[in-house]
Amino acid sequence: MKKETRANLIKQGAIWAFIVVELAFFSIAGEFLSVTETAFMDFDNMLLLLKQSAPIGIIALGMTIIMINGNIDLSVGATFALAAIVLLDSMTWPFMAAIGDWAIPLAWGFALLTGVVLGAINGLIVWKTGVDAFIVTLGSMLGYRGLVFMYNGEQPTSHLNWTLVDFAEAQFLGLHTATWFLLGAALLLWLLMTKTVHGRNAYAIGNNREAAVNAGIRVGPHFLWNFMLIGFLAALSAVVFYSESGSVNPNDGMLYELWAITAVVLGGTKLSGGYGSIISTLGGVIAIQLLRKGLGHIGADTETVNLVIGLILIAVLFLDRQLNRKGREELKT
Amino acid sequence: AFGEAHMDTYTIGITQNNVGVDSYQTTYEQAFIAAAEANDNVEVVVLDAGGDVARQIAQMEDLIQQEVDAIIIWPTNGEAVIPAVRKASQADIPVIVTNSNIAEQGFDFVASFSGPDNITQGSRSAEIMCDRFKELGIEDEAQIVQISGQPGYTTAIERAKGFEDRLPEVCPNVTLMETQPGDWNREKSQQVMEAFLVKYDDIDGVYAGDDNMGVGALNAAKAADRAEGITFVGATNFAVGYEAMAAGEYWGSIYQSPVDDAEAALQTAIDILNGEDVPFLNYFDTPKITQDNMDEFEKPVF
Amino acid sequence: MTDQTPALRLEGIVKTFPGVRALDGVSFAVMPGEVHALMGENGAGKSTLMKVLGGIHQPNEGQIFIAEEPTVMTSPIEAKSKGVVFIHQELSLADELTVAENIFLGELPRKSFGRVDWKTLYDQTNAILKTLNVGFDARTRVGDLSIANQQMVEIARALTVDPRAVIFDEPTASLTDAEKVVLFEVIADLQSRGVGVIYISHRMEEIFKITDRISVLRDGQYRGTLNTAETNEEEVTQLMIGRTLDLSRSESTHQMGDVALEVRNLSCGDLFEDVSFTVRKGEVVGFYGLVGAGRTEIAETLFGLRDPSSGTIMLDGEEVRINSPADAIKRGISLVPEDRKAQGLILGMNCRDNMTLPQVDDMTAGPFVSDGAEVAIFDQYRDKLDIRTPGWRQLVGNLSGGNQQKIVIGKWLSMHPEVLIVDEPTRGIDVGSKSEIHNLIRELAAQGYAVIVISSEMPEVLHVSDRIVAMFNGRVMREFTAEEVTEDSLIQAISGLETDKVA
Amino acid sequence: MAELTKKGVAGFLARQGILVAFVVFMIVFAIANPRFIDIDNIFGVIRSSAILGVMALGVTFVVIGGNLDLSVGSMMSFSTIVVLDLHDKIGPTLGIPVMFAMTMALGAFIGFLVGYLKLNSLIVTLGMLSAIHGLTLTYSGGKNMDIADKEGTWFGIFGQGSIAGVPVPIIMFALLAIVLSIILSRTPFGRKVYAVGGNGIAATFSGIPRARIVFMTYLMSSFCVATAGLIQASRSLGSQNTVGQGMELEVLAAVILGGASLLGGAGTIFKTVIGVLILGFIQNGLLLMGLAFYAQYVVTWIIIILAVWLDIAAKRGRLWSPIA
Ligand SMILES: Nc1ncnc2c1ncn2[C@@H]1O[C@H](COP(=O)(O)OP(=O)(O)OP(=O)(O)O)[C@@H](O)[C@H]1O
Ligand SMILES: Nc1ncnc2c1ncn2[C@@H]1O[C@H](COP(=O)(O)OP(=O)(O)OP(=O)(O)O)[C@@H](O)[C@H]1O
Ligand SMILES: [Mg+2]
Ligand SMILES: [Mg+2]
Repeated sequence: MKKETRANLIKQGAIWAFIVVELAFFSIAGEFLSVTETAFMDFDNMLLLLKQSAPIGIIALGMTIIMINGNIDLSVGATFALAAIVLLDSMTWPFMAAIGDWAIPLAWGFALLTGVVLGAINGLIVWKTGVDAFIVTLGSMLGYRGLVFMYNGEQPTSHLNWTLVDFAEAQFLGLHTATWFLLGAALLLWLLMTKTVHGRNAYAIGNNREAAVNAGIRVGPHFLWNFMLIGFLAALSAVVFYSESGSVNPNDGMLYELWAITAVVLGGTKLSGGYGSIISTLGGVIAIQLLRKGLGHIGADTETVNLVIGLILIAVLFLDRQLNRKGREELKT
Repeated sequence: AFGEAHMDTYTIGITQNNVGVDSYQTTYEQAFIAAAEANDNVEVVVLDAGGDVARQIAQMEDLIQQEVDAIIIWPTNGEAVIPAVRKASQADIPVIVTNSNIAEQGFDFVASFSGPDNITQGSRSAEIMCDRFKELGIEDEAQIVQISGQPGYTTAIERAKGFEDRLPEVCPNVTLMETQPGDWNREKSQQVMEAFLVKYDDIDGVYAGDDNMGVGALNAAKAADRAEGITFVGATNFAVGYEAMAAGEYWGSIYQSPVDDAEAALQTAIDILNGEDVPFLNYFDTPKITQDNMDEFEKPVF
Repeated sequence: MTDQTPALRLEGIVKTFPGVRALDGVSFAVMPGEVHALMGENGAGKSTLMKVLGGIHQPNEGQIFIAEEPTVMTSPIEAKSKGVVFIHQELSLADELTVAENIFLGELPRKSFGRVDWKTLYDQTNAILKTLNVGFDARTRVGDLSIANQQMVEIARALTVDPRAVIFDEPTASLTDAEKVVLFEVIADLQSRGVGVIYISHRMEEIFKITDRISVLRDGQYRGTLNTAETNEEEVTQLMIGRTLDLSRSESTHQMGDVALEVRNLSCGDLFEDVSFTVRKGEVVGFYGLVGAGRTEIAETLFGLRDPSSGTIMLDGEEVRINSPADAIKRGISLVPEDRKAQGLILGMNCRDNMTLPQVDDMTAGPFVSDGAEVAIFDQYRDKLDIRTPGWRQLVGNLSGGNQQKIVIGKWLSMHPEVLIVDEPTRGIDVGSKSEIHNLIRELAAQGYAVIVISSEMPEVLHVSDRIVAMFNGRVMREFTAEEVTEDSLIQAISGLETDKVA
Repeated sequence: MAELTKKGVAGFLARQGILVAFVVFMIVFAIANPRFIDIDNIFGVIRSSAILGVMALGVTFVVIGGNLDLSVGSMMSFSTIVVLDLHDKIGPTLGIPVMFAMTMALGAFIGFLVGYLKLNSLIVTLGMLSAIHGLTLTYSGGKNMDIADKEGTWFGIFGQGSIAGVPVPIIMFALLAIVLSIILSRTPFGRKVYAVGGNGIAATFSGIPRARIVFMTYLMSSFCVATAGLIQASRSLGSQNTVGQGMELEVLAAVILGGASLLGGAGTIFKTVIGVLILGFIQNGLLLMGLAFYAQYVVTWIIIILAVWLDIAAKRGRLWSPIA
């Protein structure tokens, strides 16, 4: 038992160790390479880091659950954009404009509902047709993006509401609004995955779907709930982010799915399902954001950023594998 | 010596839209860095948002946090960055918008805009097209198609708008049959044009949102042996466009230099930091270029 | 017993798969408190019948009655809710979850807000595990258990509810004797509570030990039911395969040749230590031991799948290093692995391709794979091993468990190895085929092959081996010749009681 | 499985659901706009699909081997830029093989990581997507790459030439498809790819060098990418750095539309070709109908789901999924 716990710690600790390495590297390199005076490890900068991790982070949390299920969702970027459009556009509807600031929570509600509905569509298709989630969501990645464009042509959808912006920019106990949402969502989902029947079933299904079916778990509805959840979270991410920025381009959120998946895998969740953790995903998200921020801090140019981010991803994967090796006598398959 | 030198050195941060996406932006970046290096009094932090508005806002926050002296922003979305720009202005950091402007609501927080006028560019392209049709005597029957830039981008939208608004004013009888996006991509544009050629037997003109796409369309037409009868007009004269013009295959474009663009932005920032008076809308000129007057222009370097 | 209402009854069940009529009008009833054996050759349709009963397959025709109520089982959930518990032939567990979560899979105890009631869960599980007398606890990760222990987890599932009927589909295939005893206690307990038990197994001695009646299937058809007390092995075998078997061992008449394989002081981490033995050409060496004794690991090391930490391996008197299975194959070693599903077969590939996989490089005409050569091999071993399949195009995943095992054996026999290692070769194989495989192993030895048989079945080891290596905890405890071995001394050796280790 | 044993029309439909779907789309589009089946248009579509198609052929190997390749898009940009650059520097005769070598070196690197080091292919190729893009930008300095003397080079034949009226890209696509199809279905190597993708552990236990096979699939994929880059470069004799960007998902969509299983072990070259053609003709057909591009997105979505759904429904013999 002791040995296993330690092994587990190492398994899940890789990403945190990597974060520490990143912090150390950028702090030191920053001293020499950065043209600005402020230190990288500045407290405010770390707070910003959390805040900036929120948009992809909230989505990645949902992606963790989907991937623990053994599915994947490639449509979250488009869901994010569509929810944002609903959020911003709904505030301009006449009846909404009439109710003043009450429009804000209502608009949030509409946006979140949009996310849930889009997620439900994916979930229903996966459930009822039995088509693999990868294909279903690859399709809806296109389809939802099409809806985004249909909504407002090629124009951005904008509604700048300063009350909303002030709320989104506010800091409570030092943490930004977005950070609160990120951490809150992480906490709730962590509870969901570790403490509830639904969460445990999610692991069981991803681990051995046939066993779960044989044991009488209703896999179809379970998938549906989780797709609705990730739809909700993609919309929540949009709500948090666009409350602050007030305008959405129809291209927004493109590639978010890939970044979210990357964060989840960096956090150690198995792509094949059945294994993973919400907290480690949070680590994955922070590690990526830290990398971006740090590279900017030391003045790396675009091509270097691309090159380095790509190679680092691979390096982390490699490290993680080395840490998890069982030793020389391991079966060589 | 370090400390002293620092006293008169400005640190200027820039966050660009999407550097990897085309050579205009890359050249802009290089020109910007070169201009900064030539000037002993500035240090620059160059960031690229990769087309992602969230990343750009994060970069704005980072620059504010790093306490740079001025921020230049090439907005990924002219409205979404307004709150971030406000934050900068609240932190007393002057913000200069470059290349494409932010929305009016944000003007209060911006020191100056420096860049081309995309709407005017669109109108000018319409004029080039119309003038050519008049020369050819087909201004009353000409049919054209449009290949626009990446959907959703301000530059794409503004150019299309400028073109579509101006064309009926100068050539009311020319019909714009269809518009499809070419995503600033030569290959995509070539595919779109191939489909247009199958679909329409008679195409007299093609307006492309930039020369990359224009040349893509030209390639498609050449492959179908129909390039002869078509007037190609683009924008942002790239080297490929210039060459095609020299070869007599491509009619006209808008001359816009990323080097001018970058240098103007940096200069505007420096002027503002030096407390000089700068106009709020600091457009640099982007003239028409056609086969007729191309000798007056140097071949673009990008 | 006959005047009671049956716990459940099946009538005229027909189930067809494309190209296969797996069940052809099977009728059959189980009384409350009865242990009812279901027997038949590999592919006879036993598992399919149970899957119909368990709601996994829908029958094409026929009717299920529960307590004489006509019932439609549309899903496993429904079967469970009607009191039918199904312990599957193939393990059906989630590796990453704990023992407790697996046992209560699909019905975790709940608290408010859908939370898992961990305390109840672990308490109940530990109570169940106690009755099973196993050496792991409720919080152990299932993936960390041996296959035998995983099987015990499956069995524990039968004890979570108050079932009307429990189906055991070959539960003992990977259990040791000690665990079997526990299982039989569990079954006796169920029986005394009036539960109807359906018990599928190919092991006659078990059948005669614990069951009340025996129903036999053959080629998807019902062949009749016998009272266990009134019948004998011959009669059952006759019903199953249409002939009787000669189970006596053909005495080795052949001469043993030189030493083919010699292992000296081989160790691999803490998996096994200081293992030495030899195998001669024409000799069958049996490896017997408790699960976890490290026999499989030795086989894997010989097959190039593990790097030994020290010691030497010699083939034909020459020291060799075996780095990979490809290496091993080149040197004439074959391994029939322990876990056919994970290690032996590519379930989505057809029968022929699976069988010829290790030698596909040699099955060529020019640069291309030659269909003819492959089919010839497949046909040869299909006949030799009596593999039941509609044709070589059938996907291996659709074969019955026993026939899958035969494909694996055929795959390695067709390689004509010099050293053949078989790890649990007859797991899940019917009596007829089992004796065929035993004969085959003897026959191969007679032809001069050196054979290592790893088995957890004492009768099997005793039956086929010329020499037996007894292992305990990663060490060789003792070697026996066929003449000197007795059951008692073997049991002593493998439980670590005997200390006079052979040098 | 059902499709293996069923005979006659029903069996054929079950086996070739994708092909049937393809024919149906073609008929619908042809009715909507007769120009759709104009021979020039058909050639045009196949020619522009050829680039996507050639890449999809390689990725089919990777996917059947149980892995993913998301790096093909940015790798294609790399090959295109490199061959254009080398064309002017060392001439096409030398430049083409050098470009192939460079691209395949990248493929070998990925193959090494995924095959020998057993790193997760999704993340490795996602990382390489970004890294190769950086490499391309560094190589080109971010500039467009154009051949200086477009009139005086023979380099255009790969993309623009035609033999006996058939465009060269189509010929290259077809040839490659035939050769790769034979390799996959008829050679021991092909068999091993299926085995490794179907069950890697069992393949190892059968003496198949799993790492080497995976490595080879990536090498083949990069060979196909280099070929696609060659066609691309030759087609326009100049290119942007972003030329292949985003194609990885389209390629994957084509491969999957063709019925290759993401879990590995299943799929054929023929079906991938159908998948490629379906995507190409959908795009073209909708364009000819004059639908806005975003309507095309939505229609493509529906068609992808329908096609895959009907395909698997035919295989399992029932429309709705049996999962509870
Ligand atoms: N899903 C399936 N598709 C096609 N054929 C199948 C399927 N499942 C079972 N079969 C076939 O049905 C027949 C009966 O198989 P079943 O698994 O019931 O045999 P069994 O009696 O349990 O054998 P064993 O003792 O080997 O476990 C076999 O011929 C098998 O190939
Ligand atoms: N109770 C247990 N808890 C945890 N791991 C176990 C336990 N029993 C066995 N194992 C390990 O599980 C793995 C597979 O077990 P398996 O039953 O195949 O044993 P084995 O070593 O192959 O023994 P043999 O082949 O001699 O029966 C082995 O590595 C073994 O050490
Ligand atoms: Mg069975
Ligand atoms: Mg074993």
